[in-house]
Amino acid sequence: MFNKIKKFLLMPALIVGMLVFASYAHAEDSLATNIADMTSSINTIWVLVAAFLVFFMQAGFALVETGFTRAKNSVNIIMKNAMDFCFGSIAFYFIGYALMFGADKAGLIGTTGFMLSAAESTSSWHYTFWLFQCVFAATAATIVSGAMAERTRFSSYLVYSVLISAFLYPISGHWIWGTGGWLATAGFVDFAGSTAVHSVGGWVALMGAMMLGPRIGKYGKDGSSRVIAGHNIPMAALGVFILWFGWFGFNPGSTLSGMDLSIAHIAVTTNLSAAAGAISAMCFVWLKFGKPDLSMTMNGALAGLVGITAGCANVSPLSAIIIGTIAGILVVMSVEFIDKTLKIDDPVGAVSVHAVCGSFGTIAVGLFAQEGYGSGVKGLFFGGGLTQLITQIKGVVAVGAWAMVGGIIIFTILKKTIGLRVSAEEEIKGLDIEEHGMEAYAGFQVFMTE
Amino acid sequence: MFNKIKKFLLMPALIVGMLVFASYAHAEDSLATNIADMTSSINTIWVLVAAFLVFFMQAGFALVETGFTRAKNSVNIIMKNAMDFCFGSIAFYFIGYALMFGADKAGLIGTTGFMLSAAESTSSWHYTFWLFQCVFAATAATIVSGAMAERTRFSSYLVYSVLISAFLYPISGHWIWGTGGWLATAGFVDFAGSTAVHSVGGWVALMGAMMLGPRIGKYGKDGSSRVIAGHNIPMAALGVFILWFGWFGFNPGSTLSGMDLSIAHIAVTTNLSAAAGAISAMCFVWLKFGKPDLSMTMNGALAGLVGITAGCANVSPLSAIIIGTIAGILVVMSVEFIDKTLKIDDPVGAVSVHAVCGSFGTIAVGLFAQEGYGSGVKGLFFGGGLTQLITQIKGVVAVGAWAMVGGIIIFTILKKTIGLRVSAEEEIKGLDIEEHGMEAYAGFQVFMTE
Amino acid sequence: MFNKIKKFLLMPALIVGMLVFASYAHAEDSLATNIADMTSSINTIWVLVAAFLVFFMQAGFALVETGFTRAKNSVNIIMKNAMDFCFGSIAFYFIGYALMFGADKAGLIGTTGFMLSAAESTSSWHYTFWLFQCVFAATAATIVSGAMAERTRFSSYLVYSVLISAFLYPISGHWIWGTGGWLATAGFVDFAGSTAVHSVGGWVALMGAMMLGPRIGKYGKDGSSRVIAGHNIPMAALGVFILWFGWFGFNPGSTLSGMDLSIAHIAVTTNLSAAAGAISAMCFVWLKFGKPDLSMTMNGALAGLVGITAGCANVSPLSAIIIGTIAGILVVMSVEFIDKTLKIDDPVGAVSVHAVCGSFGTIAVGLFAQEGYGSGVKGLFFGGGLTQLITQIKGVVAVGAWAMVGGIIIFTILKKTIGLRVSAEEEIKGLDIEEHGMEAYAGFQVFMTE
Amino acid sequence: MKLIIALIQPHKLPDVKEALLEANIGKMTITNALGCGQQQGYTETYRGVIEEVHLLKKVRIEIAVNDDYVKPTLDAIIKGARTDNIGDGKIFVLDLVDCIRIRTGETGSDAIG
Amino acid sequence: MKLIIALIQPHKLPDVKEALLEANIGKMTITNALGCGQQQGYTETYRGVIEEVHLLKKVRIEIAVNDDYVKPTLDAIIKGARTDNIGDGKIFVLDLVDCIRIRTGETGSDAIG
Amino acid sequence: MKLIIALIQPHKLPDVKEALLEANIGKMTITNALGCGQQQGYTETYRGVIEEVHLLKKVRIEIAVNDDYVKPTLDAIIKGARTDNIGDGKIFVLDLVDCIRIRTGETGSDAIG
Ligand SMILES: Nc1ncnc2c1ncn2[C@@H]1O[C@H](COP(=O)(O)OP(=O)(O)O)[C@@H](O)[C@H]1O
Ligand SMILES: Nc1ncnc2c1ncn2[C@@H]1O[C@H](COP(=O)(O)OP(=O)(O)O)[C@@H](O)[C@H]1O
Ligand SMILES: Nc1ncnc2c1ncn2[C@@H]1O[C@H](COP(=O)(O)OP(=O)(O)O)[C@@H](O)[C@H]1O
Repeated sequence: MFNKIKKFLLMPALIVGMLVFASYAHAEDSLATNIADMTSSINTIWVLVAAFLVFFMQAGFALVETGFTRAKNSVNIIMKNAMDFCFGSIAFYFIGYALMFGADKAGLIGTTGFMLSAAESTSSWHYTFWLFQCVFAATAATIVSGAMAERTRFSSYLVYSVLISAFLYPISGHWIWGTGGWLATAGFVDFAGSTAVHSVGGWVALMGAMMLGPRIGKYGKDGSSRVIAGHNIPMAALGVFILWFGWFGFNPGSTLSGMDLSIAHIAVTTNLSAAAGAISAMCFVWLKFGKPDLSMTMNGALAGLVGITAGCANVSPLSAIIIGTIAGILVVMSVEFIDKTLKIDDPVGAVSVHAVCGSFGTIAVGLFAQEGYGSGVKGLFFGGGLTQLITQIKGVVAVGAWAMVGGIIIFTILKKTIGLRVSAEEEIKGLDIEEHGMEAYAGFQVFMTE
Repeated sequence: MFNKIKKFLLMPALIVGMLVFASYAHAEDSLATNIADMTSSINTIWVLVAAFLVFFMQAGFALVETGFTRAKNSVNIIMKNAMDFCFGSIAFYFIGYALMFGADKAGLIGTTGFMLSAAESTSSWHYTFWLFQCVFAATAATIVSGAMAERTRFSSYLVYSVLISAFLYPISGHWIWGTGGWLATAGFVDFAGSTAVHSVGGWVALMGAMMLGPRIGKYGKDGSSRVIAGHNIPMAALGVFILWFGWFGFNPGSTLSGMDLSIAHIAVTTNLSAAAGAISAMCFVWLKFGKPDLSMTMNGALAGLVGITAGCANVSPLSAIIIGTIAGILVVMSVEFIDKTLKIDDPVGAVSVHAVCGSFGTIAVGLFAQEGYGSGVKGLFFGGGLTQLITQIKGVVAVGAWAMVGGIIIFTILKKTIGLRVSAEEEIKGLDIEEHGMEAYAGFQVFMTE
Repeated sequence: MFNKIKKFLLMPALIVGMLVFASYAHAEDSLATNIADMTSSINTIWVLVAAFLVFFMQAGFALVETGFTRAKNSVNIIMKNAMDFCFGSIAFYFIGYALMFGADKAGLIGTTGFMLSAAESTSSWHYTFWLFQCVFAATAATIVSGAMAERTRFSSYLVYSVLISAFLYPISGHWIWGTGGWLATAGFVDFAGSTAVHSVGGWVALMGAMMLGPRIGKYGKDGSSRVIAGHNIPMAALGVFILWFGWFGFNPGSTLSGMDLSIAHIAVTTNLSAAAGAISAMCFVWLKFGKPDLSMTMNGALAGLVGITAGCANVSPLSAIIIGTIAGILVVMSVEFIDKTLKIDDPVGAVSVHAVCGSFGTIAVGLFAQEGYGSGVKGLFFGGGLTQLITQIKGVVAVGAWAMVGGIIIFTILKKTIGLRVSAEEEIKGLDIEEHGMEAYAGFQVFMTE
Repeated sequence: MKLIIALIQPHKLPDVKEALLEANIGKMTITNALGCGQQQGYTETYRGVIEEVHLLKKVRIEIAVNDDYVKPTLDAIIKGARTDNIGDGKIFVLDLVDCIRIRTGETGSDAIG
Repeated sequence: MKLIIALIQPHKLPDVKEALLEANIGKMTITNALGCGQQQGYTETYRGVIEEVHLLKKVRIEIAVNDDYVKPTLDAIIKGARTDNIGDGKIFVLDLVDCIRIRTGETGSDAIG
Repeated sequence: MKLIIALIQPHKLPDVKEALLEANIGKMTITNALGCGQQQGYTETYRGVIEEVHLLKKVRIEIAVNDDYVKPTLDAIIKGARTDNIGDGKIFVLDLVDCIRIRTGETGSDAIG
C-alpha cells in the first residue's frame, strides 16, 4: 500500500501532466491509449464486481440448503458447500479452465492454459475472466449438494466436487462457451448459463439423488411422501435473497464487458423474471394446496432466475415476465412429480429448479428471442421460425445427456469404492455428530424424532 | 456467452485498431464518441451496482423485522417482505414508473412510459434508471410490513403492496423527483429520499398499525406497555448491517452518475451519520433505562441513515454527525411516545425510524445545507435564512398528508373487504401455521406463552 | 434527486454537445480533461465499492464471533462488533486519519488533516480514501472482540475501541502506509495489511485475552482444555462467507486505483489462497483429530485470506496456493498451542488467524515475492536474497511490539479503572441479561449448563 | 404433600400464573411439552406434501404443595386455564414422599413453600 | 390410575406412537430430554479439543392411564421402542392419585381418556 | 424404589453430575425447565419497556433409584448444587411403583441400575 500512497499523490500530478501534454501535437495517439486503458479498466471492474457477487451466491446456496434441511445435518451441508468451492477453485485452476477455454480440439475440449499459463502479465484479462469462470464452475458444483443432502458421505462428496469442477462442467462448458465449441458453432444461445451451469448441476444432482435413494423416513410404508420440514426458514429465505442479489452478477456480468450497455437491460429482465416466478409459484401452490407455501415460493423465485439466465439478453422485459411465470409453475409441478411420482428424494428441489427450469429457460430462447435484444437471434414467437428452437433443444438434450452419464459414472465409482451413503445409524443421529463431531446449535433443544 | 468470447477476443484487436485509427485526421470525433460511450458505461455500472445494493436491503428489512418479532410469525413476515418486492416490481413495471417519471401533468403525475415503453433500445438509460427506481419503490413498500407485523392478514398485505408500488409511492414521488413535479419546481431538496421513500413508507405504516390495533398481549389490563421480545437478535443485527451496506447504494447511487465525484462525500456523510445515530441512541437509552439496549441502538443506526438521506449531498461531514446524533435521540423518544403515549403497537419501530427521522432529516436540509456541498442550497445555520427551511417543511407536510390519507383509504377498503387482521386464535397460534401451514424452526423447542 | 433528473436529461444533450465541440480545433485539451475526469471516476467507483465490501466484513466478524460463542452472550458480542465500528468511525474522523495519513513527522506520525480538513471540495479524493481507510481501521478494532468474547465488560470495550481507532492503529499504520513512514521508507511491503491491520488487531487481541484470563469452565481442574461449543455454526459459516466476499474489496481495493489492472490478479491470488487455506486446515485437522472440524476449516479459510493479504499483489497464483496451504496448517497448530500450551482462552481463534497468519503472510512476501508481480520486489525463493526478507521481519517485529505494548497499556489502565472483566455471576448468567437486559433468542429453549 | 402436574395451552400460562399468585401459590416449575389428545392438530403443507400434525405445543407446570393447598391449587389452575374448548388440558396429582430445600437442607412440608 | 413415564430413543417416537395407537392409547405428553445411562456417548472434536459427550438426546413420554391399561401401554411402548441395543430406554410407573380434565372439571378415571 | 426429581441451577449441573458419579449413580434424565420461586428474577429492558422476568432457567434432573440409594443420591445432589444462595433449588421424592428396562424387559429393582 506504500505504492498506493504514491499513486494517490501522483494522480493530481498526472492530471496536470496530461493536460499539458495533451495540448501538443501527436496527442491523439496517447489519448487513444488512454481510452483503451480505460475501456480495459471499465471491463475489468465490472466483471470483477460481478464475479464477487457470484461468489457470494455460494453463501446463498449454503443457507438455502441448510435452512431447508434438518438441524442435525447443518454442519455437514455447510461444510459441503464451503468445500466444493475450495476444491473447485483449485481444480479449476489446475485443470478445468484449460479444458473449458483453452485452444479447441474438435469442438469438444480445450487443451491449453493450465494453471493460468495463458496470463502473461498481471494486467492480463485472463485473471478477470478466470475468476468469473471459476465462480461459475463452483455454482454448478454446489447445486448438487442440495439434492444429495442429509445422507451423502462427506469424503465422497469431496471427490465428486473435484471431478465436476475439473472435468464434467468444463467439457460441456467448452461446447457452449469455448471458442470453437460445437454448440457455440451451431448457434446455440445460452447467454449466462441456464444449461451450461444450472442444468449441468441439476442433472448431476438428479443422478446423485436417485443413486442415493431417499432419506430414512421420507416415504411411508405405503410409499406416500412425507414431510421432512426444514429447520430454519428465515435462514433459507436469506439464502434466496443472497442468490437473487448474486444473480445480478451472474447474468449482467456475463456480457463480460462493462462497455456493453445492455447490462442494464439484462438486470431488468433478470429481476422481473424472478419476481414473476415467485408470484406464479406462490399463487399456483396456494390454489393447489390451500396455503401459500414459503419454500415453494422461494423455489419459484429461483426458478424464475434460472429460467431467464439463458435468454436474459435476448428477450424483452415482458417476455421475461412470461418466462418467469411459466418457470414458477413448472417448478411446483416438477417438485411434486419428482417427489410423488418418481419418488426421488430431493430435499431442496435442486433438480426442479436447476435442471428442469434451466432446460426450459434454454428452450425459451428459441421461443421468445427477439430482434433488437442481445445477439439478435429470433425465436419462434418473434418471426424466427423453428431454427433456433431446434438448436436450443439439441443443446439441452446433448448437455443433459452428458451431465447425466457423467454423473452416473462418477457416483457409481464412488459407490463401489468409498461408498456414497452414510450408515443408517449415522443418518438417524445426524451427519454433524458422526461426520464432524459437533452440533450446529449447541445448547439449543432440538427435537429429533426421525 | 458465445458472444462474450467473441468480445473477449476482440478486445485486444479493438485496442490495436483504435491506436491505429487514432493517429489519422478527424480522429477527434471518434475519440469524443468513445468518451461519451465510456461516460455512459461508468454511469450505468455505478447506478446498477448501487441498485443491486439497494435490492439487497430487502434482505435487511426481512431480517430486522423477523428478528425483532416472535418465532411463530417468522415465515409470515419473510413472505411479506419477499412478496412485496415481487408484486412491487411487477406493479412498478406496468404502472408505477410511468406515473412517477413519465411526462408531467400539472406537476402532479406522470403519464407516459408504461411497461418501460420509453426505452427504445437495449442500451437505453431507462433500464438502469428503472431498476434503481424499482428497488426504491420496493423499499417504501417494505417498511410498512414491520409496523403491521404479527397480526396482518397475508392476502390483504399483498393487495396493499401492489397499491403502494403502483400508485401511492409513485405519485408523491413524481412531485419530488419527477421532471415538473410541483415540489421539485418549488426547490424542495430530498436528495435520496428521506421523504420520498422513507417517510412515505413510515406514515403509511403508522396508519396501518393504528388501524390494526395492538397485538394481543402488548398492553396489560391497566394499559401499561409490555415487552414482546424479538426472537432472534443476531438475525436482526445482521439485517441492520445489510441495510447499512445497502445504504451505500441508496445514497451515493442517487447521484445517478458515476462521473459525479461527490459520491464519495455522500458515502462519508452517510456512514458518519449512521455511526453517530447508533452511538447517541445507545447512550440515550443507557442513561434513560439503565442498560444499552441493542434493539434501540440498531434503530439508532437506522435513524441516522434515514436522517441523512435527504441531505447527504448537501451537508458537511460534521453536520452529518450532528444530524445522526439528533436522529438517534429522536428515534428513542419517538418509539417511547408511540408505544406508551399513543399506544400504537409498532413492533419494530418502523414509524419512528422512517416517518419521524425521515421528516426530521428532510427538514434538517433546511438547517444544515451548506454552499459548496451538493446543489449549493443554503440552510438556516449556513446563511440561507428561512427560505429553504420553509420549502422543506412544506414538502414534509404535503407528502405526509398524502401518505396518511392514502394509507387510510387503502386500509379501510381492505378492512371492509378481505379483512385486515387475522383472527385472535390465528394470532395466538402464530401466523406461520395458520396462514402458511408451516413452522419457521421445525424441531426447535420454542416457548410460546403469548 | 431533482438534480439527478436534470442530469439524466442532460446526458444525451451532453453527448451531442461533446460530439459537436470535439470537432473543433483545440479539442484535445478538453478531451484530456474528460479523460482525467473519467480516470478519477473509475478510481473513485472502484475504491468506494471496495470500501463498501470491506464495511460488510463487519457483519462477517459479528456473525463469526457470535456463532462460535454461546447463545447467552450473543447480544453482547454483536453490540461490541457494531459499536466498535461506530465509535471507530467517529474516532478515525476526528483523530485517526490525521495521525495515519497527515504530513509526516520523523517517520513516526502524521500531523495534519483532522476532521477531513484536507478535503477542500466535495470531489476531493480524500473522501474516497478516508472511507476506505476508515473501514480498514474498524477491521483492526473488531478483531479483538472475538478473543475477548464472553467475559469483557461492555463499557471497557467501548473505551478500548476508541483508543485503537484513534491512536494505536493509525500510528503503526503511518509507519507502513503513511508518506514518509519509517517502514514505508525502508521498503517494507504490506500491500493490503497483513501486518498493518490484521496482526495489529491480533496482537492486541492476544494481550486482551491474556489479561482477562480464560472463561469460567474453559479449563478443567487439572488444567485440561475443555470444549465450549459455539451455539450457531451456520451463522458463523455465513460470517466466513461474508468475510471472504468482503476480502475481495480488502485486497483488490488496496490498489486504490481501478485503472491498475492488477486488481484482477489480486482477486485471483486472494481467492486461491483462501481455498487452499481451508483445504489444508481441514485435511490437517482430519488427520490429527480424526474428523473434519468445521470451525477449524473456517479458521483455515480466514488464515489463507490473512496470509495472502500482504503479498496478494506480489506473488504468483501458485505461490498464493502455497502461502494459503501453509497458513491453514499454521492456524491449526497455533490454535492448539495457544489453547493447550499457553492456556490463553481465545474463543474464536482471533490471535491465530490474525496475528500469527498475518505475521507469516508478511514474512512470506520476503520469500515468495516475484518480479513481474506488483511492485517488483523479489523474495528469497525468486532470486531476491535475504534483503526483503529481513525488512519484512523487521516490520513484523516492530509493529508486533508496538501493538502488544499498546494493548498492555490500554488494558492495564482499563483494568485499574472501569474494570476489564464482568463478575463471575454475570458471566455465568450470560452477558446479555446482565449487561443488556435482554436475551438473544427469546422463546427458544437454550440449555445453559456452564 | 402432593406433586401437581398440569398440562395447559401455552397462551394460558400468564392467566394461570396470575390465578395461582392470587391463591398465594408462587413456586412452580415449568417445562414446554408436546401433547397428543382429543384436540385436533393442524395440517402442514410443505413443498406440496400435506401432513397432519398431532403433537401440539403445551406447557407443563409442576407444583409441589402441602395437602391443604391441593384444592386451591387445582381451582386456580382451572380458573386460569379453562376456556371450555377441547385442548384446555389435564391435571395430574401424585403423592409426594419427601421434599428437600437444597439451600437449607430443610425437608418435608417446611421445604415446599 | 398410573402415570407412566417412558424414556426412549428419539427416532423411535413414531413407532411408539403407532404401537400405542394400535393399543387404543392416543393421549400422551412428550418432552425432550437428555439421558445419561449405559449407552456410550460420542466424542466431540471442536477446535482441536476432544471431549466425550455423555448426555444423549432422549424423548420422554408421559401417559396417564387407568390401571387396566397399564399392561397394554407398557407392551406397546416396548414393542415400539425395543431394538435390543443399549440405549433403548426405561419405563417408570408411578401411582396417580387424581386426574382432572380442565375443560369439564371431570376427575378420576373418567378424566384420563 | 423412588423417583427423585431435582431442580437445580443450570451451571451447577456439572458439579451435581460429578457428585453423583462419585456416589456411583450414573443414570439420570435431564430436562431444562423454567422455575418460579423465592429467587428474584431480573429486569429486562427492551425498546424502552422495563419488565421483571420471573421465570428463571433451571435444570430438572430425574433419577430412579432403589430405596437404599435414596440417601446417597440426595446427599450427592445437595453436595453438588448447594451454594447457600436463594435459588439453589428443590428436590422432590416420589414413590416408584415399577421400572422396566425396554431392551431386556427386566422389571423392578434390577431394571433401575
Ligand atoms: N392420558 C393422558 N396422559 C398424558 N397426557 C395427557 C393425557 N390426556 C391429556 N393429556 C395432555 O393434555 C393435553 C390436552 O388434552 P386434550 O385431550 O386435547 O384436551 P381435553 O382434556 O380438553 O379434552 C394433551 O395435549 C396432552 O398433552
Ligand atoms: N435410573 C434412571 N433414572 C433416570 N433415568 C434413567 C435411569 N436409567 C436410565 N434412564 C434413562 O434411560 C435412558 C436409557 O438408558 P440406558 O442405560 O442407556 O439404556 P438401557 O436401559 O438400554 O441400558 C438413559 O439415557 C436415561 O435417560
Ligand atoms: N413448590 C414448588 N413446586 C415446584 N417447583 C418448585 C417449588 N419450589 C421451588 N421450586 C423450584 O425450585 C427452584 C428454586 O426455588 P427457590 O425458591 O428459588 O430457591 P430456594 O429453594 O433456594 O429458596 C424454583 O425456581 C422452582 O423451579
